[in-house]
Amino acid sequence: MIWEFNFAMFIFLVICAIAAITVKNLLSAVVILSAYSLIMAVLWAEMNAVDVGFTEAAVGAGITTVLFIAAISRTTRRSRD
Amino acid sequence: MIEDLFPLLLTRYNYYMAVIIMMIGLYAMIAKSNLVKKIIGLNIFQTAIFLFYISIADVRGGTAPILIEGSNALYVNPVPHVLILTAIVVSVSTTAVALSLVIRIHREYRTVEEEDLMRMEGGSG
Amino acid sequence: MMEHLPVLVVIIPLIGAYTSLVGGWVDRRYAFPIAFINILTQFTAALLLTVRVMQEGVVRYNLGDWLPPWGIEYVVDRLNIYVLLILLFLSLLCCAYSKRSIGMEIEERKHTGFYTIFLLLVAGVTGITVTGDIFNLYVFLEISSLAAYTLVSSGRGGKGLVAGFNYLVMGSVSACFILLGIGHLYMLTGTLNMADLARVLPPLYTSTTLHTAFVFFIVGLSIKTALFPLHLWLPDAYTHAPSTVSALLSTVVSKMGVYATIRILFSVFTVEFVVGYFPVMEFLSWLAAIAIIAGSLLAIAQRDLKRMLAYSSVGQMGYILLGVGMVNQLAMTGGILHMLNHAVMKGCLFMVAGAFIFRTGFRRIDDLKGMGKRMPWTSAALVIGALSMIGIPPTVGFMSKWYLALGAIEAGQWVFLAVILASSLLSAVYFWRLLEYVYFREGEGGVEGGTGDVPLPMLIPMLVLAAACLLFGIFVSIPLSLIDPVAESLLGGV
Amino acid sequence: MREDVVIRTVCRAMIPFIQLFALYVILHGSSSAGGGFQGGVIFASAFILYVIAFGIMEVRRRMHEKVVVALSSLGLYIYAGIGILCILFGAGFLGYSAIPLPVSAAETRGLMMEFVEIGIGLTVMAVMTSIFMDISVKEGGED
Repeated sequence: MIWEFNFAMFIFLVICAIAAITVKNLLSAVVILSAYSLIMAVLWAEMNAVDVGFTEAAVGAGITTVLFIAAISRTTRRSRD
Repeated sequence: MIEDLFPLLLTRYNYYMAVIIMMIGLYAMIAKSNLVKKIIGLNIFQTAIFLFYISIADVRGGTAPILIEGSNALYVNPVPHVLILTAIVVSVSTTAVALSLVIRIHREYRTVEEEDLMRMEGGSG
Repeated sequence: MMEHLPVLVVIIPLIGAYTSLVGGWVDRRYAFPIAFINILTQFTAALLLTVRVMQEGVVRYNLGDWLPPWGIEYVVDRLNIYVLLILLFLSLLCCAYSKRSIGMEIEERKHTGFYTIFLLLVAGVTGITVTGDIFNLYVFLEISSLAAYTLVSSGRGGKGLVAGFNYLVMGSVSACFILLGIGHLYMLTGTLNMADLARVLPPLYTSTTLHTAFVFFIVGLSIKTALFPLHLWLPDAYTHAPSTVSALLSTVVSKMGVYATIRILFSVFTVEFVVGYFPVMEFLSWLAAIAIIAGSLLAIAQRDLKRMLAYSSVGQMGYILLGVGMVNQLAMTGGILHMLNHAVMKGCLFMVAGAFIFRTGFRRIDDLKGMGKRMPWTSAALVIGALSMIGIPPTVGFMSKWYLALGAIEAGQWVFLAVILASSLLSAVYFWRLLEYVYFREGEGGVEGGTGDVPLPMLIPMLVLAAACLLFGIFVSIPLSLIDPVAESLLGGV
Repeated sequence: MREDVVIRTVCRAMIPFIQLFALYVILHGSSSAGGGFQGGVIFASAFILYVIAFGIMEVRRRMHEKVVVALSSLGLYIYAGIGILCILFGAGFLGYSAIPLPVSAAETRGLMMEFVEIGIGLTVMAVMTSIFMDISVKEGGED
């Protein structure tokens, strides 16, 4: 495990997490959440949890994002906060 | 002193990161008024917990827990991975249920903001 | 098949859930009988299991070929079987009650899904009671909670949806806390088996990690059981859910939270830890005492019948936790006995409330004038349930309060004794008001809606529960014979 | 977007490979990373891609809702059936090695585990697809 790499990933994670909850456009928030999940998946794969990283990439970055987008397309894209 | 502290911080920093991300998620769940934002916060919170579990399992210099013939490598602990696979299933089901609720709330009230919902329901208690 | 009963009680509703889904797709009318027969089968299996537990003491079962510390183990002792019987009995009655009751409250095309999710909830709560593995407990807790969120929001109208969403957010936060607690325990010990944990933990009792884990568990479980300051999701969820679901939530879902609390406090962290090393019991009993008083006071302030019952549930949860929190045998017996009592009487009362709504559409207490004449049997059930809630002697409510009071005296906690007596008075206030409206106020002029009692499928479960209030009160030795050794074994260390 | 030739063509080329990969993941669950759940999710994502490219009506026509229900139940029945089969042969629930097949105990275990994975994969695929359809479909029309 290369700690510099991990650290950079963590910084990205925190930035993505904060961005996902502050962006006013919900679609952007969801796309950022998807990026967050993907970084998380890479991080886990790098931490020797290949199967979990794999699942997170399929579920967190894949299915969850699709479900979110489907839900947003049927409700509203704007958020007040 | 500082030299002692530094490796300690380095070995532990993913726990601190997990806690920071957890707090971000929890904040979003409590403080945000938009229901979709709440669900996003829930997702962040849950993945942060999974990160915590993976950090428990990780062994310095270990390899992924996949059996390779004839090698006696140092494996990382596979049990937390299995637990997290289960927890991911739970997490995605929760998200799906929550999103379908949001869609039905929007159909009923034409809004997904908690403040508006509170105001609309305020009269009847 | 006898030795496989612990796993069969979980598998039966799981198969049943999908069978009723398929049956419901063939013809919508098949979903209910499949669900009912399924729970009946499961109840029979639980009774057979009871016989075995009474003979052998503890029944253990390993899933797959794995031995306990690694594989998942199912453990059934007297506490499990007691809770399991309560839960299945109430699920059976709620299922019977639902046949007519959901007709008005849930759209017809959703009935199949309703029974599927109902059975998944039953599978979840059964799993919680039989499992001996702490992570497995979390998974089943989440299965049943997810089913509960869906059921709460399954009715018509938007309020149930918002209540369901708030319940989901709170429930998920609590589940996350429990998951964190499990993670800390695993980090410390490397095992997830409850018996194994109880064996490994004692040398670690002073560890900070263990204390952190414990705090996470307490917070998470308090949200699940709706202990007083964390009860905010409960009133809306109980009020706006369909009647069957309200009855199910107040009896089955709340009991599973209490069971998980007792199991984790006393079987994973032992009495020695919760009393000696991390004195949380004192704190818990004070919170429970506040919950009792606050729940009763808030119930008095309500005008909506279901909401009043919901707040009274907050108080009743307080009774159970007070009994558990005083950590002596009498109080513990009282608290565990109160799990049965609360299930029986609250189930009865919520079914009565559902019957009023079914027949007249009235939810407010003021509107229930003259119901005693219009719906005599339903009102009779209401009277028995209300008397039991107040704690009038021949009913079951009296017995648990009696044990709780004795326990408070033994612990020398006079404040708690006063709390128990005061809350009896307070519940007398709000139930008296209800009975006054139902029996002693004349309904005004033209009565809308039908007269006469509700249909038999709704009436029978209600009367069975009302009869159970009386029967368990008179023959209180039956449940006591099952739970007396429980209190003793849970408090084994003291 | 539904008229877009590029998306349709690319999806038509991608979907078989995604499905093949999903099958690979399901069947290799017992010996490497992956398993029924992940494979099921990937399989479901193939369907979701199909919905995005061709619209929900096309998918409805190909895969009726009853089929989804039947598939999810079938997966569960495979899982529970194997569990109960083990009980009938005298072992515990999911005690695979008790099933008398003309191969060694370890191979039996691997084989049965793969059957269970297939069951899980089917259920997950069906449930995910139906959740996606429920969330994305407006009543009476397509989205």
